[in-house]
Amino acid sequence: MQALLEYAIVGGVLYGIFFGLVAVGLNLIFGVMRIINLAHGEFVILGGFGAYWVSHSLGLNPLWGLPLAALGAVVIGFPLYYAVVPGLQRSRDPEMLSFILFFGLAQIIDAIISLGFGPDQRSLPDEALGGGTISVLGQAFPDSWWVAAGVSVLAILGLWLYLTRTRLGFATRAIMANRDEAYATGISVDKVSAIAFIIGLALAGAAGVFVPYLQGSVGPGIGNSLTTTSFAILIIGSLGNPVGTLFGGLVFGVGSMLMQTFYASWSDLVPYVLLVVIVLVRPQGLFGKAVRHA
Amino acid sequence: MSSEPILTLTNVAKSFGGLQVLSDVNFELKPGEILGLVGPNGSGKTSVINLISGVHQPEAGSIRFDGAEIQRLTPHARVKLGINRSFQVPKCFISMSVRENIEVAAHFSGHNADIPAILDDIGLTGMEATPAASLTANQQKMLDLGRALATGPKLLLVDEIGAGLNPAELTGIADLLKRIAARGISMIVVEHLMEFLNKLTSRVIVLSAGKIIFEGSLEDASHDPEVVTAFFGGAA
Amino acid sequence: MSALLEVDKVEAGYGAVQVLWGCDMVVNKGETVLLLGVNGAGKTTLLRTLVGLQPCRGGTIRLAGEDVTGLGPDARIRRGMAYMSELGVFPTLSIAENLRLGAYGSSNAEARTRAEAMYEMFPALAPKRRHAAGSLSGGQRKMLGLAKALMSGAEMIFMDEPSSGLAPVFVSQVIETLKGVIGGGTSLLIAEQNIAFLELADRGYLMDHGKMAVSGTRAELESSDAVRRAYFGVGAEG
Amino acid sequence: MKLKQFRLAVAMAAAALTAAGAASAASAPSVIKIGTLYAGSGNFAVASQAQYKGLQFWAKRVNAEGGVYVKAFNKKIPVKIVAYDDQSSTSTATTLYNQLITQDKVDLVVSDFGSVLTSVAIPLAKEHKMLLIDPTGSSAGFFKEKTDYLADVSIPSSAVWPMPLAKFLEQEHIKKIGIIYGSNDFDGSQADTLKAEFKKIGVTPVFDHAVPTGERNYTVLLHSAAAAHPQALIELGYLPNDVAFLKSLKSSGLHFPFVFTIFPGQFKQLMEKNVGADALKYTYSYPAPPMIKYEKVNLGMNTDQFVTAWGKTHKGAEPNFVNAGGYNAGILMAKAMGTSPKFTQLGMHQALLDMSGKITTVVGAYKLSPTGAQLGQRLPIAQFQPQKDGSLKTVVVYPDSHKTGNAIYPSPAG
Amino acid sequence: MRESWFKRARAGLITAAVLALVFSLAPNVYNNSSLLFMMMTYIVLSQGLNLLYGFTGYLPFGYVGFFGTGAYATALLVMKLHLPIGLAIAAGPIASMIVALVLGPLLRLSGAYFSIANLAASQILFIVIGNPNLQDITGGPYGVKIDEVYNPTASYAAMVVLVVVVTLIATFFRRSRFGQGLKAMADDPVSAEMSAIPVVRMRLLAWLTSAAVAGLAGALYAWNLSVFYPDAVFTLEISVFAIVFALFGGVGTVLGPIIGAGLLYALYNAIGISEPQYFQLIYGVLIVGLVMFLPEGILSLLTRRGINVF
Repeated sequence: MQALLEYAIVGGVLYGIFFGLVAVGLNLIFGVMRIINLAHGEFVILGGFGAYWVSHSLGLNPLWGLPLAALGAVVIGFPLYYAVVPGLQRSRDPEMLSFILFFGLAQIIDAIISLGFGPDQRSLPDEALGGGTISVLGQAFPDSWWVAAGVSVLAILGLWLYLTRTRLGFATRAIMANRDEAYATGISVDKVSAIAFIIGLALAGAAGVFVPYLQGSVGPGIGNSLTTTSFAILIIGSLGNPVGTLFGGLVFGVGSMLMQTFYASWSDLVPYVLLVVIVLVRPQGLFGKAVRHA
Repeated sequence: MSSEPILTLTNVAKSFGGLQVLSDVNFELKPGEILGLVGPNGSGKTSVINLISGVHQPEAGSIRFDGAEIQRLTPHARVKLGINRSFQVPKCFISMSVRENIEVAAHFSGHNADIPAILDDIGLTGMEATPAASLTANQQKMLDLGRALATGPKLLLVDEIGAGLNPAELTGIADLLKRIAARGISMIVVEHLMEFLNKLTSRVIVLSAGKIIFEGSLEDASHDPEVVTAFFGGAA
Repeated sequence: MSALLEVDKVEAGYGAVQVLWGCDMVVNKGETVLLLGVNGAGKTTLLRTLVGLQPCRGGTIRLAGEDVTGLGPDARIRRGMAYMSELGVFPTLSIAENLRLGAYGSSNAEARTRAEAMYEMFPALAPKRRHAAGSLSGGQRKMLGLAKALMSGAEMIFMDEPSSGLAPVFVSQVIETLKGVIGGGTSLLIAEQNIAFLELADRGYLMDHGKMAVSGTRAELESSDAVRRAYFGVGAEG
Repeated sequence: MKLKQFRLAVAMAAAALTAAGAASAASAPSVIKIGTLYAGSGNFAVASQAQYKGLQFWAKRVNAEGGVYVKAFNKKIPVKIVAYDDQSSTSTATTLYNQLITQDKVDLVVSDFGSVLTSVAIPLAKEHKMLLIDPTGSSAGFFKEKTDYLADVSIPSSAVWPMPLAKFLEQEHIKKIGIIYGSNDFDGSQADTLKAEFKKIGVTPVFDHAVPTGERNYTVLLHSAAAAHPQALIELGYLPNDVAFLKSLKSSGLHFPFVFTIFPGQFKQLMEKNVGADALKYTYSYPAPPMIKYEKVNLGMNTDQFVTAWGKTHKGAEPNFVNAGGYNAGILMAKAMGTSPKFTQLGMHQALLDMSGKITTVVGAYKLSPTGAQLGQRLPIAQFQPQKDGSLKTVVVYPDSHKTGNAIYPSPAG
Repeated sequence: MRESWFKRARAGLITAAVLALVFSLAPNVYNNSSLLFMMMTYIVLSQGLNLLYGFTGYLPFGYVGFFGTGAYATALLVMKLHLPIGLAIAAGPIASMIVALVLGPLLRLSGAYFSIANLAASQILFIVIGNPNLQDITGGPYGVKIDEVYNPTASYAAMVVLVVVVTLIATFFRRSRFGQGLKAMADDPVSAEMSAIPVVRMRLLAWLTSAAVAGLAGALYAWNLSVFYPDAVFTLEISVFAIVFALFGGVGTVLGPIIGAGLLYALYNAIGISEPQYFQLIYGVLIVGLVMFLPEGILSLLTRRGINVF
């Protein structure tokens, strides 16, 4: 029993760190633009298909999917941002309208993936990320899990450094804090938001590279569940705080794995129950510091 | 008119996020009386109004209105008892017309309001169908007051109604408030503009940093050293 | 003296409500101008329109001779405007980060130099540079807001109600601080309802109901009946 | 007046419908319309499109020969497939089935893949007195009472799928069994049947967990299962579950003496591509045609012919089981049209019943119950045994009638 | 002073009568009654959602939770207790109102938080109802089958009645003091309290009404479908469609959701039937285009011109 518990916790930590990466891009976009990217899961899937293409058609290591995700985020994100976001923000209820707009976008991405790749699941070779296992505390997990968790930590750390150490990062947080004041300070709000949007998509795509490893395969149609799980994680963590999202991912990962070990059929409940409980008890998230409004 | 106070605040206190905004507030208001509530920015004037109208609930102390404790009642229940207020920044129902704004308040309070008379009071006669959103800021202020009157208040809390008005308008509104008071409606008037207040009442309470530092006539207040310091600081 | 800011028949409003009605105004280089007016007179809207936060529905705004009416706030601020709003700071960001953003368009090195100057000017901020701005007291926040506006090195600084929300003792502190700023070649336009600020000003305008009611030098305004009337509501009846 | 004319038109249309329903040789249609749905996206897209391709394959061949022979008209009539995309959504499927029946007035309705997308068609078919040709909707719940309007033609009811598996485990004296199954009708009913069969011989699974249908993370579950030391681990899931399960199993470094999953036997190529031959070696599955061969068929092509013909029209691709299922639905419909003296829904249903027990096709023996359940075509058990060249050979290990080799049990580690 | 109730309700009565007539006669012209039934279902759901979102500003992403609850309550009562279908249907809205009461605290949340928490709640309902451990109670993953009461004609007729009822409820919201109070709350809750409007209670009432409408729609849907799995009545798609349709038409009005659902659902099917390969793509492009070019809904084409839409 003890071994099972330990295994579930270590597994949950790795899985949760990875899900921190899955959710962090959504957090950034929601925090900065106050729009709900319902197509988030689809961007994760696009990252997975990118890695598949890199590995399958170019014969490269799937990790080359990471720079591809960044490139793709620029190519897709830049025009997409300017096409839809400023217009949304001028509308009566941007949060709610974005929900529908990005639902439509999710449909388009799903359809394009289906038309381009067909409906099949795609997997990536284990050997590309090592193929063996690494043990910690006597608990062996596949190399790919460690690589995914490692890249996730680095990506989230990178985002944190961006937000807390660079001028653009300050500006990004300033927009999250108060958009109007950001304008008044002379920040090019649209440019900074567009960069945040692109970073958000790139992080989603980067997470997608590892989906075939942690989920067995990637295929169109898993976007919805990735999006809703990401929402749960970002709310369990805190809005606008990448470290909080990592923490939210850990809570989700460990919670799910413990549930899976002992009451497997209920494990799906974990993110949603956590979400509902947290928004009711502590709406600012587990990691949010209450800011005093004088 | 009985001499029993219509409103009594006893040891009322309130804080937000660790910041004490009001402490130990005690005062009474007689039926038909107008009380001025003055104090520098941030001294807690609006908080007093919020506590009496039920927008916030006090942490300590009691608020009695018309002989009953009301500090745990919801705002709408207090409205039905006869407490209403205007807002410093008018909060009209912007998706509705002028008339609807007043009607809705009259309906829900169950008060059989004389809507034409109210429209006349607030100077919006002939604008019944105008959408509240297209009123000027001052007209919105008047509409906010009209909404309060439509519920048939016995106690009216008026929050900085004079701000942004020119002298002629100030005179007009002072006359209106006096007319309202003459109908037996008690009033607490929060105001910056002393001259304006002077037209309405002689009895004022001065708040500073959440405490009552003076209670008496406006004339005396202007000579009270503590009040002068609180108000004019070193700047004047 | 040459005109730095020229405001010509500016109109603005929100939705169906027009707030500004043909406002004219000039601020010269190095001059401190006070924009007086009671709550709701339209001061904030005018400032927001000048800096580009509020669309200008009519008239022109020129900065150093250049028409900036159609530019966004970031472009105007790059051209040498700065705006200190009533809120003034980003509460979730640290003091150092707030200052860095104040000098948004400048290099890191330049921003560092200026920040050090600010910590000298506002010594109370220096030990708290890593603290969140939200943890500051109201007066300190105003200091930070001012420092943030000064960080830009702008020639033309707009200040919206530097005294709002402050206890009187802090108001005088703000005035003292501003005295230190004036004379450095920076033009200031201070929107205030507190007449105490008149002591800082070279000239002033009085706004009433979205219009420029009176303008003149400090002395003219101090003795103006119109100011007394409109502002204090006294003298209207004689 | 207009309303009157309208009523008249409706009445005439109704009369025409009735007449068509009771059609005699009077008027032969110019085409036979076969209506079906497929999922262009969503959970069922992979399998659904495979089934649709199989049906299209059949139609193409039949039309190449001048159409399907319809006995009632005593001539060959070309077939036309009318197909819509239900996007794996049951509510969209409902309206589209109804569209096929009421607007396109198709002659036969073939349901989309699987029980979920078939379920909504069942009451509609009954209501409109249309025979529902159901290739793969195998939920036991569908076949509880007698009906003239449902025929499961290609795969056995999911409740009977695991019978051979249970028997095989019994035969091999494997008593410590672990089961992981998805929370859905297809997997749940198989798990229930397995457990009921085990109970008969006094076996209780040592590990028994339902997981959410969307479960894609089996690493921790596998570890928990290993802690129970089962001699056999059976994972019952949908295709993505099996992929995730087998991949997790391989990368976890865990080893079980016997591992069973459902889909490698039906989508061997796809599974090999996804999880690699290495992850499949020594595992067991239900081998479906073309993996097991039915040489002696008396309707349509036998397995080898089917594989060859499919390859010719699909650039050398190898068909999978669901392709075969789609094709099989086609040839059975053709046979029904070719034998029923009347071209009516009831007539064709009767023809399908009459064929029961007498026919073997590419997917095996065909046996239809009066409730519409498919009782033939039991799926054997096979093991994927690695060959010297690294490829996997599908060795049927049970039942004896199909046996092509012996099971290697326990499977060698590493 | 105030118009008589009849005058105020007139537009609603006319709308309801037109809808009743159209959907009663439509099967004679176009006899894909499933499509017509689904269209009515979406009209009801969009309108039910409008009662909440259009009048209080709360957008329930998890609206399908009430729909599924109603469907399951009805189906299970028929299956397990063999209740007559009429009674079982009445239990649908009751069950969804009970769920709404339990979820009442969510109304304390604002904006996206409310919506996402509501979405999570609907997922919880789905996972619980579809769980194999509750198979004996809910049927679990095997779903439900009540084809013994299957009656497409009667369920169709019942849905026509529900369309009428919902139109009248929406008319009440649009034209009554109650609805005016809701609007006032949405404009400014503090000022609404100061107009003696019991904000919390009225918001809960709108929430319960909206839930009951979805529950009843679910109950009738269950009756009409008679064989279904948990995901058929808990799929997010239902929430999303209801939201998209309501917003497309224009919320806060009576006609908006009716027009939105009617038009867009018809268009959805037209694409699905004429261009099956590009179904999803075209539909996605259509939705994106609508939000970008008609963010206030199709009725804004009229309101922008100053025409007051009922």
